[in-house]
Amino acid sequence: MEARAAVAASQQSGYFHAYAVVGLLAVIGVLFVASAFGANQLLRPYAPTQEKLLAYECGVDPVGEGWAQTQIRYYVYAFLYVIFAVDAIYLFPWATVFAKPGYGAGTLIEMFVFIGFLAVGLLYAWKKGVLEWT
Amino acid sequence: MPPLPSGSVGPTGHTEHTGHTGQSHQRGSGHSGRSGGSGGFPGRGLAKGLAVTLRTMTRRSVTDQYPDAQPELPPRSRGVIALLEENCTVCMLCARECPDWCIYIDSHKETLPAAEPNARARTRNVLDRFAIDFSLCMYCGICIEVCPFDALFWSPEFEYAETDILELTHEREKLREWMWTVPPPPALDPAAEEPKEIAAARKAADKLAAADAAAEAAAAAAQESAGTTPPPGGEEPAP
Amino acid sequence: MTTALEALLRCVAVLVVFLTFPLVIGQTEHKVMAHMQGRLGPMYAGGFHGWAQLVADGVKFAQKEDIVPAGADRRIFQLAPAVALLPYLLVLIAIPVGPGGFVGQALDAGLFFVLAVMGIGVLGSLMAGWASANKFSLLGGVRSAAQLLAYELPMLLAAASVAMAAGTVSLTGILGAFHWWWVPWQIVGGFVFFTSGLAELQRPPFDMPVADSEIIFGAYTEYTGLRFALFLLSEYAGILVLCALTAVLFLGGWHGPLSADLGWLWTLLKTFALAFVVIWLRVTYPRLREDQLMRFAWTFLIPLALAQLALTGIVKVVIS
Amino acid sequence: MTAALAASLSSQGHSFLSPTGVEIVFVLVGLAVLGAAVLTVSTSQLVHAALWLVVALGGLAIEYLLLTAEFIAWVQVLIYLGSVVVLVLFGLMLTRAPIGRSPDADSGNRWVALGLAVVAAGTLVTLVVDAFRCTWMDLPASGSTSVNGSTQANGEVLFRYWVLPFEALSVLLLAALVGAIVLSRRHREEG
Repeated sequence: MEARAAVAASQQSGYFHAYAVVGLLAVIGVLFVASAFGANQLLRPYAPTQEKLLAYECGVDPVGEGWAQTQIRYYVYAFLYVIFAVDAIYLFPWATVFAKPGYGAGTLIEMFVFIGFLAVGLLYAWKKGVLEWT
Repeated sequence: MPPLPSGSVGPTGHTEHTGHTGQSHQRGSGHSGRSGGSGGFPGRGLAKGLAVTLRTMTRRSVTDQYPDAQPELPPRSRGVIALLEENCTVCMLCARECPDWCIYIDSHKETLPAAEPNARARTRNVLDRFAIDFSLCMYCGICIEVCPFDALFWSPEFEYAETDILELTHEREKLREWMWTVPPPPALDPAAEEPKEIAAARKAADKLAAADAAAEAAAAAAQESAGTTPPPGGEEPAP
Repeated sequence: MTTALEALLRCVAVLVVFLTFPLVIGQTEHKVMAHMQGRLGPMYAGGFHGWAQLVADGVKFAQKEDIVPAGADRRIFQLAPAVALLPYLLVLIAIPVGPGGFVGQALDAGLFFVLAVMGIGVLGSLMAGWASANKFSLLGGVRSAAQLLAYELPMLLAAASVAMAAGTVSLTGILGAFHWWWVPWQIVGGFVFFTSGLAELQRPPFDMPVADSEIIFGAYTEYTGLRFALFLLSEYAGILVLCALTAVLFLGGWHGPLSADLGWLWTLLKTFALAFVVIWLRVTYPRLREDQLMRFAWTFLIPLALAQLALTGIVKVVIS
Repeated sequence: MTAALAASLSSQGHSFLSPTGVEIVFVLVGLAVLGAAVLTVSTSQLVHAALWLVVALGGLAIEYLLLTAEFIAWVQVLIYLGSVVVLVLFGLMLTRAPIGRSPDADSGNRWVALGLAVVAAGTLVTLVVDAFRCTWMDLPASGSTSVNGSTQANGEVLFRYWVLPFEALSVLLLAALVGAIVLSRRHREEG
């Protein structure tokens, strides 16, 4: 309990203090990376040759341009993910309140209905063969 | 396909896939892999894989600490090829059989004056250059196998790395030097049959000895002249 | 002023942890992987069992020429390693180590913060893959994006399950509400979380994006020197973050037998035990194929995570 | 700095005349977001545009944070940075986004677009300013850990007062899911 009190005391300024520290860490991180690159610039040799600057393709000179056709089915997965992620986000505010007094089983069922709809969507996708690769 | 062996492998012998398990034949009827199988639980193969790596970790590693400790090489290790120049007749068999064409031989013919007045003058091949390019050699050992005169040998020496690839072409002096590192041929098994060469040599030596003995005996008998009986020739081998 | 100074100290401490612990994990990987394969691993650098191997590597990396391919998009190519690395540094600050404020900075939305920021890292791979002007890099970048998309969801769901159990999204709050029986209760969620975390980090057996036998080194093919080293560092920092998070969320973090003062030790122990598992899995399993990877996420992990959610919800309502 | 910031927070009054640290940061980040947004639409390199969008969206997340909308801020990062941007980059890669300028990226009617954008922005700003003209929302008092925009506060409001829209949302998401699948399947049959 003492510890808890100490935490509360140290976090007196609460919210903004917390994120200010996170911001400070971000600044420190950026500084670290920048200074690492700077030091690296002083240490490293610089002797570019034309061959060195070629794209590496297992020792063979690159053919064509640096662009490869990729599977369009990745795109479907991306759609699926965005939709489900939006869904999953709602779980978090729900998770913090559903077991509190005044919510209880009703809220649980609400969420089950919500998830049920999306599970139907997933089943549909499965059935339609979207989740199959070929 | 699951990453681990599965399918129609029979129940017996399945444990062999896990390599040096050392465990006795537990009933390995379940095929590994995510599908599980009869008798196994799903993911049994995955668990087995984990067990193998974990068990290997607790064992002593087999690494030879090479530069610090010399490796114990098995007999007949293929390190480098040595040349016993004296035995070479420049028959070129080795150079011709080499799949990599990495043996270079130069020679010239020399005419020896006839030893006897009636005989023909003989020609002899003299070796000028014998070199093996170890940057090409693939250590197949065919040259050693085909040499009819035992001029090439395996030596277990392997530390002849160079900074220049040209240095890997060993000339005949160097190849001759490797001869000193060739180990003696391994001893035969106690009950083994005598090698043909030794049998033949012994036979020849015995014959010679017998002939000498016979000649001596004959000489002795001739000295002691006719009256006495010749010594019994029982020890003499049958011709 | 003292508050500011303390905050600065905490940040520096986080940075130090960020720069050293991944090295420890990397060296452990060298050694564990070697012994699991019957080898010894590095033995020379530093004298005793090659403990300084990664330090030596770092020195070497810092001295190497930094090559930017002629066809590359220079700025983005150079920025990518920083984008891949910094999210893990930020995440590290919110992970509680011990009770009583032994944490970089406790955040109210800690769990949420951690999940959101970790997802940014993949932008680094994507930027690297696109900016390298190399077919293999681009393939690797696209693969890592696809992998993020597939595995972020089960990770979110599994994390939500813990949030449900604790009734809060603060990481310290979750640990405060922890009971030992959460471990068996949330074990499925823990499995899902850890596995999808592995996939997001592109660790074997989920290392399709860097499959060296197929696409050279994926998005990092063209990188040399320090920038390459930063990508590697981000991978090992990712292992650290993932293992620490899994330990906090599913294994009770600082909770353990013996006195509460040793809480930080428990967190570290659990984290490194999980890091060992990460290495162990790498040594044991071969790489999954891309379609297996997708199928595994969508038809196995997500249903499993949903089942865990249902279980958590029902149990929670029943006991409350 | 943080101490000063915190101190100024606790003695905060409702006035624009004595700007607090938070407000200053808010304005600065806002300018950065604006700059990134302008670059997003004005650059002629497709992937650069997407990356500037990342900066703009990330800046927005910081703005949310400064408004103590913690939950929304991290949703912004998770959904927009984590997935929509990946989606955008995906799209660009699949449509052959080259390195360097793509001259055909300009649609030709940029003035019309600019006009539309100004009108839309004007409408929004007017609306917001008019709606909340004199409404002051207390940012969290010092010492309290619960924030207006925290996850829990969101949950309470959502599941107490807005359950029906929430359920309707699931139907909407399902519709989007089915739509995406149908579209993608037709696409594949054609290709």
